[in-house]
Amino acid sequence: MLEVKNLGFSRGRNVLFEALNFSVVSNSAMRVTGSNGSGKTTLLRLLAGLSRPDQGMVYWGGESVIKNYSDFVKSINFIGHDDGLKKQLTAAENLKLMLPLLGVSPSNQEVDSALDAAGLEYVKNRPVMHMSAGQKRRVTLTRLDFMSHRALWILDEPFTSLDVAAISSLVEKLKNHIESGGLLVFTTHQSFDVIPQATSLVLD
Amino acid sequence: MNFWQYSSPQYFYPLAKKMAIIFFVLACILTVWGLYIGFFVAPTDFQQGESYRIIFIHVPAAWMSMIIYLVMSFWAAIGLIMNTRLSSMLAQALAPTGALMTFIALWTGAFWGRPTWGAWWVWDARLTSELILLFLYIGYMALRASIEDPRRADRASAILALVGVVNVPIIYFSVKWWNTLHQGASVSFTKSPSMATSMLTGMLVMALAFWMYSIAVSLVRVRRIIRDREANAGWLNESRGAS
Amino acid sequence: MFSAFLSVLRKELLLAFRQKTDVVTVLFFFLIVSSLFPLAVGPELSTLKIIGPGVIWVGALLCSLLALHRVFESDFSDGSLEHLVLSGEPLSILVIAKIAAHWLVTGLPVVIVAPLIGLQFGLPSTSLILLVGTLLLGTPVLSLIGSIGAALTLGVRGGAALTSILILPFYVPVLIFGAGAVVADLQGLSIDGHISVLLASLCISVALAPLAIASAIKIALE
Amino acid sequence: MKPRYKRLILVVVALALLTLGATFVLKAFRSNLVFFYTPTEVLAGQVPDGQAFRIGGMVQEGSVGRKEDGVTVRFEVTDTIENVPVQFIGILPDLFQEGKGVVAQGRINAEGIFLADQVLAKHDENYMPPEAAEALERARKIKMDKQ
Repeated sequence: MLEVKNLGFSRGRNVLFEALNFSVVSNSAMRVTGSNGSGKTTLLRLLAGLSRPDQGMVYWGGESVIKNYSDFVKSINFIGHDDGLKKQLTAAENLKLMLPLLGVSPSNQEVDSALDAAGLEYVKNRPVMHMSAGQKRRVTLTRLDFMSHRALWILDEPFTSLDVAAISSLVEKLKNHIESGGLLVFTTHQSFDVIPQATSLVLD
Repeated sequence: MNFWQYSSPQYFYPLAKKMAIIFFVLACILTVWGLYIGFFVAPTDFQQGESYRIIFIHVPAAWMSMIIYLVMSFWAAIGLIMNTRLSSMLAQALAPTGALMTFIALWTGAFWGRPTWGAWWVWDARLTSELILLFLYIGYMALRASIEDPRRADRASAILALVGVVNVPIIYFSVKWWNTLHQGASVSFTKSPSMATSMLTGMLVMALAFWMYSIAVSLVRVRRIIRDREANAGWLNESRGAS
Repeated sequence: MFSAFLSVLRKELLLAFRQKTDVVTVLFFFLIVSSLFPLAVGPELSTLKIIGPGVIWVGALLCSLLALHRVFESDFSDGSLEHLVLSGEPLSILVIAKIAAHWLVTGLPVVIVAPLIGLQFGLPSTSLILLVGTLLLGTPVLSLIGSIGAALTLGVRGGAALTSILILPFYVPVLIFGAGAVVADLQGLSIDGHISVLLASLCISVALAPLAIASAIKIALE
Repeated sequence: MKPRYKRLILVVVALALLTLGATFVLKAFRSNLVFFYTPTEVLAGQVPDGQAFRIGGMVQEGSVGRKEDGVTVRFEVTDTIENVPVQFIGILPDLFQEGKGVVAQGRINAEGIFLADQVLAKHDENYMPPEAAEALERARKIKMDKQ
């Protein structure tokens, strides 16, 4: 269970949020919405332990995420705003060099077939700089296939730049994850409820 | 009275004003007294004549340049580890005074070196490492100034300050470790001072005056920093009328 | 831990291989800067011989500075730096991998070319060997210390110039003892002291710089 | 491998490196990284040949003299064991005195005379009024006479 207790964070003189309390349990999802600059990305980075809160703390399984960070990161999938793709390398190279760092070492075939499944078979051996924003997003999202066993998925704007087909396949993936006992926290600008079972947190 | 409440900027702010006034008054009295001893009471030196009198400025400034760096790094480290705002602000407030002291030490040293050694500047270990100290202060202030987010500025500059601490023992012990042109220490913990009493008194009084000045001016500066950084906290407007 | 170290190293080297121009630029900068001195000072070999080691060391130092801002800056802007933290491995180890790669592609080429420039300055062959030796000990220290500055100024406006201000004071001892060793040897003096200082700074910076860099990166990511 | 062990290994490696670094620092202090050389070192040939270097020591009592041209000064630098003759053209610093510290920069010629480009006075960390200095000097003389 992911628990947030009395969380507060400010950037300079700007207080983003104060005394925030919520929890996310297994088999459930939470959607974080709010206007630009309301602190959605900051909240997700706090949940992933990338930033330290000014007040309060984030707890995973009852323990502070900062304290046991190296254990905690082994149970999350964090996909942030920046995709971490190197523009000089191809999609396949990017994945093959990025995934070992995150704790999985797939074979070349596994990487290739995951990229094929994401509809990237014709572009997967091109340098990423020649890809469209949507294609890059797809490359990033294939990480979920390799690390689907991780319990907590924290996704920042996962649907951005994706076309209808890609959105529906991602929604399918997310629903499967929730149904198989996972937890999901994501932000979105999309007005429609892509994941109907998700509870909603509105930042202002 | 709870002593720890003064670690919060809100309670420290009015206290700093009272303390600054006291330390300024002390600094003025001690400076007048120290300069009087230095220029009228202390005798002429047997080998350097009158030019040694620059010691009453040079040595206190050089001491302060190193002490302030250590104190600054101490507060910066506390701010980094304990995440206390006031200690980072103190570190920030100390840096300009430290840089000033380093500059004074170098400048008066040059004026002392010309008549005694016969050169404004030599590249020996003491002088070079003191010059590096000036660069460290400048780097610290430059890093602070260019990071917008004060919290990040606090912590990034703290790391820089801590990395620079290695230089302080190098400066202090350089005259012991190497054959330098700069003379050894006249005052140390391990042996009795190699100075005439009135000269020593003058120098120690001036050192005390420099301490008081540095504390006072840092307190004034820390008040300005608190005003800048806590501008949106309600207490500041309430207390403005009072203090 | 070791596999994560290797994957970072491999990624950095592959990236450098794709962007050969970056490496070549640094190398040409070194060649040109060092060749400017004979033109400015005059071609007299006895003068050149004295200033040679110092000039080559300053050249290597400027090259290190020139290449520094690339160590973390692109990783910071594209989000790869987050992955280092999210790996859950000790950040200081991964930082060492990045710096090792950075030194292999920018520091090592400079060390290899240095004897050629030494010939231009009329340095004898024993000095050339010693020059390579001191550079081998000293340039990793420059990369390690420099990376602290690069990490502290991540995402800060005017980062490259600021890095120079922060870092150059810390380069001074390496420069003094690195160039000093070659000069002392030319004068027939013992160089034990110089080499000891270089070795000491290498050991201490390998032990402590990654810690400072790791905390600087965490601060920058918040 | 558990994170705790990883951290332990890293700490051990870092401490080992620091110890190694410290031993190198100590080793460096034992070798001669100096601002100037003493006359003994100069005569033993431990100085740069044909290059400029600095020599430091005391000005030998009674050794200072001027040549006929009036600007060339000759004196001897001593470390109480060996003496090196020094020749200098120019203005000496005020504190230049017989029996006091001096550092000269220059090179040594074929006759073994040190040709100085610059002469710096090295004073010590003792400060006292002239009367006290005279008293000390008298005391020293008396002590020496007794011996």
